[in-house]
Amino acid sequence: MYRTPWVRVSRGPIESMAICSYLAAGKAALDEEMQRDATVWALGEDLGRGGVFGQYAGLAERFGRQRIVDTPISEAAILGTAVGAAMTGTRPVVEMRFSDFALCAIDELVNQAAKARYMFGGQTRVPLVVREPVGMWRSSAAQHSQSLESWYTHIPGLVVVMPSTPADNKGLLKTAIRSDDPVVYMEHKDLWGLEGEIPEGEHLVEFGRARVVRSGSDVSLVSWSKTVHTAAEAARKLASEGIEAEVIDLRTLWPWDEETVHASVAKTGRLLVAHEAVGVSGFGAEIVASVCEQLHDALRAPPRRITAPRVPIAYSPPLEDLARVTTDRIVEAVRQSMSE
Amino acid sequence: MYRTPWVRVSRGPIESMAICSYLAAGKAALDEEMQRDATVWALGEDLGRGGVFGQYAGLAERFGRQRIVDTPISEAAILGTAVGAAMTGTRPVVEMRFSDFALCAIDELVNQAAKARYMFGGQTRVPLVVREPVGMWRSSAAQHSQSLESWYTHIPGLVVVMPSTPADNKGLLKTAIRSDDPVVYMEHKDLWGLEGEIPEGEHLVEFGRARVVRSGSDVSLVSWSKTVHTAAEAARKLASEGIEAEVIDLRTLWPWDEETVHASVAKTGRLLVAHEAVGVSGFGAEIVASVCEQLHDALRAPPRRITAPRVPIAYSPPLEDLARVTTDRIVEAVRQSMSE
Amino acid sequence: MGTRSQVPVNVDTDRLVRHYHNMCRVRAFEETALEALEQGLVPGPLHPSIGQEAVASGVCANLDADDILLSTHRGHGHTLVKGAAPLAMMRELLGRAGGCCGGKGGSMHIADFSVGMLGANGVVGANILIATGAAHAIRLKGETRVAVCIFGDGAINRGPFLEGLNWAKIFTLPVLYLCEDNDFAATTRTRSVSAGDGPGARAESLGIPSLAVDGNDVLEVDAAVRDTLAALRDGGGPRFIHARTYRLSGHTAADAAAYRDSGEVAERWLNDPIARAAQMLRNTGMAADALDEIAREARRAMRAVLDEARTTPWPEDRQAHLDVQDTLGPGLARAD
Amino acid sequence: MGTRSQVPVNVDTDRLVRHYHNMCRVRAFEETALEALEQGLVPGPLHPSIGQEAVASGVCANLDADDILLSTHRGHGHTLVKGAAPLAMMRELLGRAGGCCGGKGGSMHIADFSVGMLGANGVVGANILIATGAAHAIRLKGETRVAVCIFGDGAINRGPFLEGLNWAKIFTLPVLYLCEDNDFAATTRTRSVSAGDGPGARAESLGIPSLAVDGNDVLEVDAAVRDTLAALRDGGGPRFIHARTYRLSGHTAADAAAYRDSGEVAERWLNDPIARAAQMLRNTGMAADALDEIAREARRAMRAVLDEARTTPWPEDRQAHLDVQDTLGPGLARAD
Ligand SMILES: Cc1ncc(C[n+]2csc(CCOP(=O)(O)OP(=O)(O)O)c2C)c(N)n1
Ligand SMILES: Cc1ncc(C[n+]2csc(CCOP(=O)(O)OP(=O)(O)O)c2C)c(N)n1
Ligand SMILES: [Mg+2]
Ligand SMILES: [Mg+2]
Repeated sequence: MYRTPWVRVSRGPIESMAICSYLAAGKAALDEEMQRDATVWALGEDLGRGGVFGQYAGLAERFGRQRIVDTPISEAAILGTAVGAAMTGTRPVVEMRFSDFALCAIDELVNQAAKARYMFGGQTRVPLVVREPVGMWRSSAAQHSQSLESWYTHIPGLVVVMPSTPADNKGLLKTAIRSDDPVVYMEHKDLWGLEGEIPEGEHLVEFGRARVVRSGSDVSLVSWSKTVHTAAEAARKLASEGIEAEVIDLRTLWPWDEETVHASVAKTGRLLVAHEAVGVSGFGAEIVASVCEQLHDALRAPPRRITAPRVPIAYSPPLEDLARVTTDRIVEAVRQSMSE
Repeated sequence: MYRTPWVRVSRGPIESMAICSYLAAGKAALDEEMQRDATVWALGEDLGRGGVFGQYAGLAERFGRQRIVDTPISEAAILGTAVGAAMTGTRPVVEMRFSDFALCAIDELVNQAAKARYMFGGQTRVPLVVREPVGMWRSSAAQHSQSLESWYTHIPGLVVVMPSTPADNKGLLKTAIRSDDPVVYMEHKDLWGLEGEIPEGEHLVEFGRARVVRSGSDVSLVSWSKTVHTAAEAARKLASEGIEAEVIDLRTLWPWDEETVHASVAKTGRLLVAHEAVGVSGFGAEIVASVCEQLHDALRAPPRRITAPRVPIAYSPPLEDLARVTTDRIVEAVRQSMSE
Repeated sequence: MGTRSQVPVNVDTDRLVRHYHNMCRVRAFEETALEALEQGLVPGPLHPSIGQEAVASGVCANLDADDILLSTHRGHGHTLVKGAAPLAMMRELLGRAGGCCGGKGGSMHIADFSVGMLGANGVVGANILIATGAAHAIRLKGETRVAVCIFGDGAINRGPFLEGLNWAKIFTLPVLYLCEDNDFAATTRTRSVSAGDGPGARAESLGIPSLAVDGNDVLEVDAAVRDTLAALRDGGGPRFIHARTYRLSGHTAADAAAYRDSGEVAERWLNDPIARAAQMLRNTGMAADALDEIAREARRAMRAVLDEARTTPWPEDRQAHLDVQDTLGPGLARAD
Repeated sequence: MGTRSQVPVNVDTDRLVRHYHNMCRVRAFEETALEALEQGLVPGPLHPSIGQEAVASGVCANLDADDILLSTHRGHGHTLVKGAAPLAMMRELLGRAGGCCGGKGGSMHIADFSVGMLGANGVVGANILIATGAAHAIRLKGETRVAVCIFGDGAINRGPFLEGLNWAKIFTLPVLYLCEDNDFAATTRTRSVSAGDGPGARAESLGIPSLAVDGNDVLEVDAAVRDTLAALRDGGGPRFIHARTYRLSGHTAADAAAYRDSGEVAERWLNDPIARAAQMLRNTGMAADALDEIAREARRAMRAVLDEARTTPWPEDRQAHLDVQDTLGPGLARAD
């Protein structure tokens, strides 16, 4: 009854490229989708003054206070009202500020948004996007640095997106806004300033398609979000040693591109997964398990994960650094893998 | 300043055995610990009338309304006040009724309880137990059936316990109450009536020690909670076919007994993990990943997971059954593994 | 109450008959469902609203089909009066194909979006935010319909109560919050765990006008809701009604409610809203027989519904995997 | 305010001097920390409480060492007046060894359990439940101390506000809730997103007595808190104080606060609580020089603290893995 029609996602024609920051790319995506569809709106704390990182700067002036909505500090209500509004013919884009604060709205996301379509037998859809900036950034300590993406991959009904480049932040956010199912959209705070090329014109990126950042025949290096850049850097170093790493950016964790990863591992025989989150029960475990289950014989060395230890993030920079996935750690792990 | 001394856990002398239900075992554990330590108390909805499953029946009469506390429907406050009370020299046992409702208190558990000790540099401890009954039980549908144990294993600072027998429910709950760190204690609703032998006298079970339910040389079958019984049943069937499965009950998922599991897989060369939770990013992925990383050469067949598909739990029994891990599914998976 | 005769002077008999009819249907639906449960036909839990039917009828009979309603785990009555088909509801309780949620939700998730009933909820208080959000969407789209959220007295102690009501007030949303206060939250007397002067005082502290009504007097509920909805449609922002009633049955069908004495319950039965409505109608001159016939007819209808529901097949297996999400990803391609 | 001379007749000069001294120290601590930040010595965010020092002193100077205090992300002043050592605090802000949290928490998690300060918090409103729980433990153990929770005006719209206050009232807990209302929640004027008659009205709807005070008048805060704590210790259950003040700085040190005009801020500077206290003291005959010397001495002391803190080494690497939990499990045995 209150449904909006499902829009098939396709890649638009790439006309030309422009340089744009990761932050501006996200803003452009929202801007374009708000122009395209009057039912799209955004809500969160301080959005009227651009949001905490400036991701919304100027949008209130452009679209008005009805569609760029300043909210109280009420995370449960921000997400919970978005669920009701999504069931009632609108497409809310929810801003959670730091992914850590989304923990104040887990019932709303996991028990309500994720399950409504199924639980009500397909009578409704919940087309909402929850933007949850993740990751370590400027010594923000234990309650402002988490990356809990693996949690959401475990929840049926949720899509999980983690863009690593400006182009993907634009194309994936646009796809997320058009998705009829709830999307957990995790931008990395440390990437806001990253600049990169963006295809001009309608640019949509499909869910479930990994990006091969760099081809290589020796080892498959799977990553997402900010760690993709660390992995790419490691691959460059390794190349100078004669080791050719294939770097894969998953871009979306649910759905994830098993096909591309498996094809890569079938070719290289070696799998390393690198991610910023805690290793134990991180999404790296799922990838390793999937590859080992299905490509056991193709693996020439044990798979490896390069991740954070199971510790909260400390404030003090040297301690924080010890939880970080670095180029050196990846290089070292690949070297060890090659020697096995 | 407000610390209670850390009590080392040891196994008490086993004097004799008594038959007891899983539910009564949990109650006995709480009863004994409340007698032993005046700072132990329990709080949750309806506890004064025994709690929703009767796990607390009679305790209010025995210990008074100050120590068996009836609360409003305020999950965030139940957990959040327990954090403050745990920092202030008491040992709260928090009842969440259904683990699904703990999703209303995730900030309190994950951002506060789990991180306080670390974040405050060891100035405080948070000795609380959160009882979260899990699992499918009497067609309770999507919001009353979840098993989200893997989430908590991903969070530094949390202990995760999932007993499968009356004896363990007693011994592990007692250990949990004496733990100085927060424990997520997940009883399975479908086990309340299960009867079994319990050692009399002081019975404590150490965290991080798996129980080998059945020895076997052909395949390692790792499980926990209710699914242990399904796995044991499968092992009996397989034995009649000449396949000897070693069934391991992890009992605690964090810490988990890597040593026992690895030793078993080193012996059998085959790993299957069976659990009721969704497979994707379930704790089975962590076990598979850990074994593949460290015992790659010992594996004679690909590892396998027998889990729920990534779907919410449906109400209708035939649909619910399709998400269930059954003896037949385990038997079939083992057979396939043996043929590889 | 017995022979009380305080009939409102200008009672609208037709309206009262319709309420009586609604209430009889709700009662009959639930009694039939309880019988089905006893026969092993209902696999999951049931939360009966016996004794609370005046709230269901007094509120929901005032709603248009496109008005939005959010309900609770105790939502059969609300759903039925909002216009859901009893057969689809009974099939849902039995977990059968053709249930309003295809058998996937059961009683705790009963919903019929085609009549604006956006769901019962298994999480106490979660419906408050969903209703508030529906009202927010209504306002964004400039529509004239309204949203109504019915919740129990237990829900006023959960965070979403504060967050939702504050939200509705600051955004001037067209939403009516109706607290259906049946004295209990499961086995707990709610007032023993609720501070202050009750739900209405909390709403008023947030600037939301509040009314208290006798939730067992269907005409009082009806009148309060009618006036309040008119104010809502005029755009004045959210409203609150506190309806006092009493849960005559246990918390669930399995709850014998031994924590309260039978005398208390017997006394409360004297205040049964259906009996009260019948008495009022008799006082206006309506024949007792005609009233009984309405009740009997409701029971017959619901028995027929059960007879049909019980012969309906289970949902097809493939339903287990449908309507999760569009993008299934690799997990569902695997056998496990 | 300028030359206002409404000095309370029987002003306790010693007490006021102590408050003035406290406030100067808080101001000096934060100004020094801001300088350190500009020099690149503070790696994380700082939330200054400049202009709000009368709340810190008026509340915390009334607490005994074993009374419990919970604070917010803007908690330097509360922590300092509660008795934490400025050197340990400054080291914490700089992430150094010997910081009160060993450098692991930073400004947002500043805490000193040895003086009953159980933590600032990075999650708005989370401290309300922790303080309530501490009070619950106090009551369980039959102790006479009290708990105090300071939170901002933004926190009153989060669920824990309702759940915590309701809890404290029904269990008659010895806890003072103090809303430090500085007009803003980050860049948002809090009243624009807060319904009703404010924090006090909400508390009263839960049966909790509430007082409103001028949060820039340290003697008014002091008197209200003193009386309230006495009532608390008498066991009458929770109390509420709403202290109106103004955040003279940006939300964080990085926030230029361009969303409000400079005229507004300039006007509010006239109401600086430190200047007001100084004026009152001058009115009682205290020499301007003596007052200036107190302020200068506070600045010298804090500079010395910074000088020492900046030469303190970083925490040892092994600290990264310590104090997670006793039972480490297999994950920490691995290199990654
Ligand atoms: C968040 C949450 N906590 C606990 C429960 C368990 N529970 C189900 S119904 C109920 C009582 C609800 O009381 P009330 O809101 O008054 O509604 P009533 O059952 O009286 O209709 C409880 C505690 C739940 N469903 N959700
Ligand atoms: C749950 C939560 N949501 C959002 C934030 C981000 N945040 C930090 S401080 C702040 C403003 C808080 O305002 P108030 O409570 O008035 O305290 P003040 O900063 O004015 O001292 C916000 C929104 C947070 N820390 N926690
Ligand atoms: Mg009730
Ligand atoms: Mg403020």
